[in-house]
Amino acid sequence: MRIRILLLVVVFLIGASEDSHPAGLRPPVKTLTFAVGGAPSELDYWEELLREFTARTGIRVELLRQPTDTTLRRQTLSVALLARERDPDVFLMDVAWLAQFAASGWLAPLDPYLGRDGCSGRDAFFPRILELVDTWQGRTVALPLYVDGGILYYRTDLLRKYGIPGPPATWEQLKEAALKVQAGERRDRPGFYGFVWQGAQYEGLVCDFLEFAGADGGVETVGGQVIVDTPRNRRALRFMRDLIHEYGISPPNTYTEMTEEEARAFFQGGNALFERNWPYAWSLHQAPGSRVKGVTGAAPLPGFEPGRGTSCLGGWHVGLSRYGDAAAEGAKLIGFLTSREIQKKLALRLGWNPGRMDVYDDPEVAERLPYYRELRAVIERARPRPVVPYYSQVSEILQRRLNAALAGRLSPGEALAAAQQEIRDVLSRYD
Amino acid sequence: MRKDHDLRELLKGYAFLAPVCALLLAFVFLPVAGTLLDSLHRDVTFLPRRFIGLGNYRSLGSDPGFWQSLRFTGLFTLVSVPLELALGLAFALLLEHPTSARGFLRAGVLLPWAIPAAVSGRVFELIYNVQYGLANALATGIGLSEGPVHWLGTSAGAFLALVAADAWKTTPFVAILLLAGLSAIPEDLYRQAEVDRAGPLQRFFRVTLPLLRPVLVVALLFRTIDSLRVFDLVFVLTGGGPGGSTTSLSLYGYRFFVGGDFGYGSAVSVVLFLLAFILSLLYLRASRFGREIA
Amino acid sequence: MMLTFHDIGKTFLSERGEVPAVQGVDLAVREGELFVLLGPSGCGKSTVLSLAAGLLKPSSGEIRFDGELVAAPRKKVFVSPRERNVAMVFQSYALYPHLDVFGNIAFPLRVAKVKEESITAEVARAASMLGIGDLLRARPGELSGGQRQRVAIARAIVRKPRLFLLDEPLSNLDAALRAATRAELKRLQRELAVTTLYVTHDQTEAMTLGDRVALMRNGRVLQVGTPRELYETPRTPFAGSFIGPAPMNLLDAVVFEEKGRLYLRMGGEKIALSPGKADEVRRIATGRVLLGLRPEHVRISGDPGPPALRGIVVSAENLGRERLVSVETAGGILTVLTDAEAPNAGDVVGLVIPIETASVFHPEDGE
Amino acid sequence: MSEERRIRVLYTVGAAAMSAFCLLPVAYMVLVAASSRPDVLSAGAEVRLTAGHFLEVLGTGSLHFPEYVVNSIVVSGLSAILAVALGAPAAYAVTRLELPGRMSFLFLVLAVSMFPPVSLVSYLFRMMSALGWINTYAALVLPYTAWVLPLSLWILASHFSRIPRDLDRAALLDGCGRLAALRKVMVPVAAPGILSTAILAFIFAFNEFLFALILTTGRNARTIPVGIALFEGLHGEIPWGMIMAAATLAVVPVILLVLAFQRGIVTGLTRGAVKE
Repeated sequence: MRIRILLLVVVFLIGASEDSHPAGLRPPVKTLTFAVGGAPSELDYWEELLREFTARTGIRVELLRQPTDTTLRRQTLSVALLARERDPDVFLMDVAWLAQFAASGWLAPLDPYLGRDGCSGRDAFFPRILELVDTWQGRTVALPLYVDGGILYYRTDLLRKYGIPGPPATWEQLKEAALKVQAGERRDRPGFYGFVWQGAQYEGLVCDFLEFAGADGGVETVGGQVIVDTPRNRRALRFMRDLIHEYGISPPNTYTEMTEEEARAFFQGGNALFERNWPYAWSLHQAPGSRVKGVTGAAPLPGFEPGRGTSCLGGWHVGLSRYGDAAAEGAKLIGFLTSREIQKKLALRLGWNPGRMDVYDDPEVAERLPYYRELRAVIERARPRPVVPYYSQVSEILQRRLNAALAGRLSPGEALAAAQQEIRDVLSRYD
Repeated sequence: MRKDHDLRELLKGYAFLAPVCALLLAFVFLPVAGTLLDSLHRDVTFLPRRFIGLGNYRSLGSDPGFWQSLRFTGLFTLVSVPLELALGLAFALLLEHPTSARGFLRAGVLLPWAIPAAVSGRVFELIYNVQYGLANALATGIGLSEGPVHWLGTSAGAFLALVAADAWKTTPFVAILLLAGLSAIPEDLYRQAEVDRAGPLQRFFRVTLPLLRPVLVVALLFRTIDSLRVFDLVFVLTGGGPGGSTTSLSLYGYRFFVGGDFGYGSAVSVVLFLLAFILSLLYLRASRFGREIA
Repeated sequence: MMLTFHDIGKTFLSERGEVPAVQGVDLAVREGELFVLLGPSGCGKSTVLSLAAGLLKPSSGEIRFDGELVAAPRKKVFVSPRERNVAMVFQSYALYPHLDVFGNIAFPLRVAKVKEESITAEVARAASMLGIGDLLRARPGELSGGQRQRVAIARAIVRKPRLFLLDEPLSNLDAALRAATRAELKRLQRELAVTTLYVTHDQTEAMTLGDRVALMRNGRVLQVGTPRELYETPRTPFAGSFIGPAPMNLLDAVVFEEKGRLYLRMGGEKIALSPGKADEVRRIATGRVLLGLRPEHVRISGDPGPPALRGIVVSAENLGRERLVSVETAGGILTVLTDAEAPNAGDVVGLVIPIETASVFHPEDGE
Repeated sequence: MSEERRIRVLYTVGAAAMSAFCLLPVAYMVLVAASSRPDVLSAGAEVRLTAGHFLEVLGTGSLHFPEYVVNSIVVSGLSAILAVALGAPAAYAVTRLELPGRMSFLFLVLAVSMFPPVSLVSYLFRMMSALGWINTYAALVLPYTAWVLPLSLWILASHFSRIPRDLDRAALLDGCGRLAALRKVMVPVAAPGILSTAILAFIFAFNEFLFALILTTGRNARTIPVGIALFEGLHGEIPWGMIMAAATLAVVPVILLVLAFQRGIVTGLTRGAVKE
């Protein structure tokens, strides 16, 4: 009797597979799968776009939902690609870990598909981004689905109420405005804070740090070395820590819980004067039910000197898995997603800034998204994080040390010095 | 020599053991050996694999992230294991005391152990939430602190939060082990102690504790090895934060695997393996291994 | 079936090295015979039983069933218990707790894949033979010791094995039930006429049940014979003491020849031996010997004069129907078992020595 | 009699504190799961009880929560069955057969339960991807079985060693071979022990997290612990109501097991680690 059970079990396991329902049984049919994560409103819209794609091309696409957290999205993709799984065929990659995926040989070159049947050529996209991020060893390995740059959201009503002319051009002006408004607003809103931004120990913290450091600061990759410990960077980290502990402009949970979504909800709940976030938050701030609808403005991030602010290049790029079982269909989907028409829809619906340039000149877009004109300049000047395959180790070190400084366990100087030493050790392993 | 064992009988006997050996070899020993081998290589997804001997271990030596997670794992074990033993002993004494509701009590106590750590981790994540967590409600309720306490914000707070959550999950396991030890103590020893006019406290220290010593040692080592390899709770509750102060060795190693650096991650996990292995040798000797079964 | 053990030895490996449990055992059990292995605990009798059953493999020697080899380590021959078609009743009865009485008895037949109808018939027959026909649906846990023992026997009978092995089956029963069951077992075995090997440490059981008895000690067979032979002509002092209602008196004595007749001097008395007895003694030993006198054979006579042995009563123990009297004599203390009135301590009595039924041993045998 | 009463009071207070310590978090989980707002403690009046979260967690297809539950039960179930199916013969051999080297075998098996999962998982991942089993049941069931085998074997061995040896001998004499003796006598007699071992194995497998995290990528084999850990919900900031609802549903299987087999689990656990 037991032998029969064992046989049943073994047969069941051997037949086990990975991507079809009901559970664990390998399907013979080939399906195009598209993996994406993000805020819920985005995921719903993706479903809509994919339905449109299927209507047009007859290719059925299955959406694989991923969590919002970028590290977790990367982990599920890495596991699948390391295992040379057939799914996902098409997936989004954060600009921060695209280099590692490319260097690991997981991305199929898109050059054969560029410029043909519905897929735009390289010239349609921001050249600097395509060159710095989407090209690996001379081949196009990804296309920018949407590009991001950190921007400063601000409460137009509160600035007017407290007689502040406009969005701050320098961090000092931001501090003054925040202190002034905070003093007033806290009387009837104890939970009100001047400025919310991403301080939790995750990738977002590194982006914010690069923006605080500004155009003259940031992380350079010079001759295979990654430089983080510079006087400008120390000043920026000191300012970030003081925002929380010294001036009390940013909430205490900035360095424990503040991520994009936490900051957006905080600002959208009307509890903050300024918010650093990605452009996706704009449409959500304007959505019905948002306490800041119609009283929110967007502006480039300030710098320590006027005009020397910068924006950390973010955004997600779409790539084709080398192990996928639907390359041609995948390329068609990529062409569709990066087409002018769809990029325009993404901009209008989700506030995602297109990776292609022509959408910014579109009259309807300019009219509906007035800040796009400025945003294009921001994006053209946005600076990418170090595009190196071992960036995740560098980032992990920075996340740990920067967060330690924000939590007050290390002084900004100590934190950056320690980070620099650790980065030097890591690099020695990948000589 | 065993001349009286004929071969056929032996083979039949070993056939009974074969499937277990095969499974353990394939899915435990082979992976451990593989990981050990990987740790001697520079093995990253974006570079060709190269043998570097103890290179990874040397890098570990100068990697503050590694030392930080080693320190956390050690400290976490040093604090949580004794706490769980003490609490477990108290629970065991309570559970052993004959009451009508004993069945209900035992089921209630078993519950935390049965719930996966990852799931209870999310529950504790909510409990420690600044705005509406249970911890703050209780803290402000009983006047421990006026405003909401930021539990997961500081490394000390996160550490204590982890210890408390871990204690909640594993104390029942320790209690059950000690309960077995308690029930093995013959009743008449207590009656004898009573006759010798020993009060409840003396009875505890003169009878219960000495006789419970072997079980306590087993529970101590069992828990130590378990808490050294903590991963689920840390991953879910604090994600190793704030500032990596609560990153356990397992989580640190895991992060390198996922980041595509198998060599370095394997080195971290080999260090953890050696720690656990040494302790398990102590455990096997301490529990006067296996005499009764034979 | 004829069961033969030829120079069988069995050594166990323990922490203290190789421990010989059984050495140089030669036995021949005849067809249908109830052969008893008697001996103190630890004498190796159960080991011999297990060797016959095939639960243990001999370290040396050969075991044959009807002349066929079933176990011979040197010739690499070993027939498993399953193929030996042997039935065994364990001291613990070993009833399967998860089966009812019917299931227990039917177990061997079901293993042998016998047809269900004939199983029901066979089981009913065996159960009625043991008088447990009405207990078939009961669980072992609900039965008394006696009932459990009967189920165990029924389970052995039902498969009509060619050899019965019984390992102290009565030891867990209370005294009254034991006597009754003993008689029943004897009748049953005779009726079934199956060769039976019966292990016990109780000499009354051996005497009443055994067609023949093998007395064992420290892994060796001391003596094999009918109960009468073992009682009347014990070959060693140990045999003498182990068998019989009370331990045998052992006294130093000297056997010497005088004018063509054999005499025996014991405690100052010179006793002449009859010609038959003389031949018997001459074959065993002369000179200094050990004289074995059974307490139930020694008689107390009122007249302390010769030929009785003069002695003073030391104590008298009341055993219910009989009295055990200890008497101090010149040759040492003699115990007497008598159902007559017991003399009082301090009385002077004469002991009539039953030289014809006495036993003579080599001095070094009586360690 | 005051001393006696004092002790009784001490015990009742102690027992109450113990149950509060153990059950409060679970109660809080269920409370938040069933209330419309996560800040149920502070909001007070504005909260109303709702089953909305539960329905949403089960209803939303793209959350795949029901599939995680099925995966967890199938994977843990198979591992428990396999562990007992392989463990029983081995436990029988270790306790009954005079096999040289069986003590070193037990030592080897027990040493396994001491290994930290992280020191297996990376190479295990490579093995599974080479076999193409990533994200299938096989990727979890086989390592899980290997993982719960040591404890199962240990508990089964102690159960078997409590069964009188004569039963085993009687079976052999009644015509059974070794395997038949195991199947027809040892297993039925040790059935309660085997059942509690299987339940313990199930709970251990049900609790596993690291292997599932790395060896599965999607809904086909992902188990509850991973599902809940990565559960981001659909409504922007962390949807505590839904996560607690998912957590509540996730623990229902183990709660039922614990309530139903509490005594078996206790004896199993004690046999697993402690020898009376």
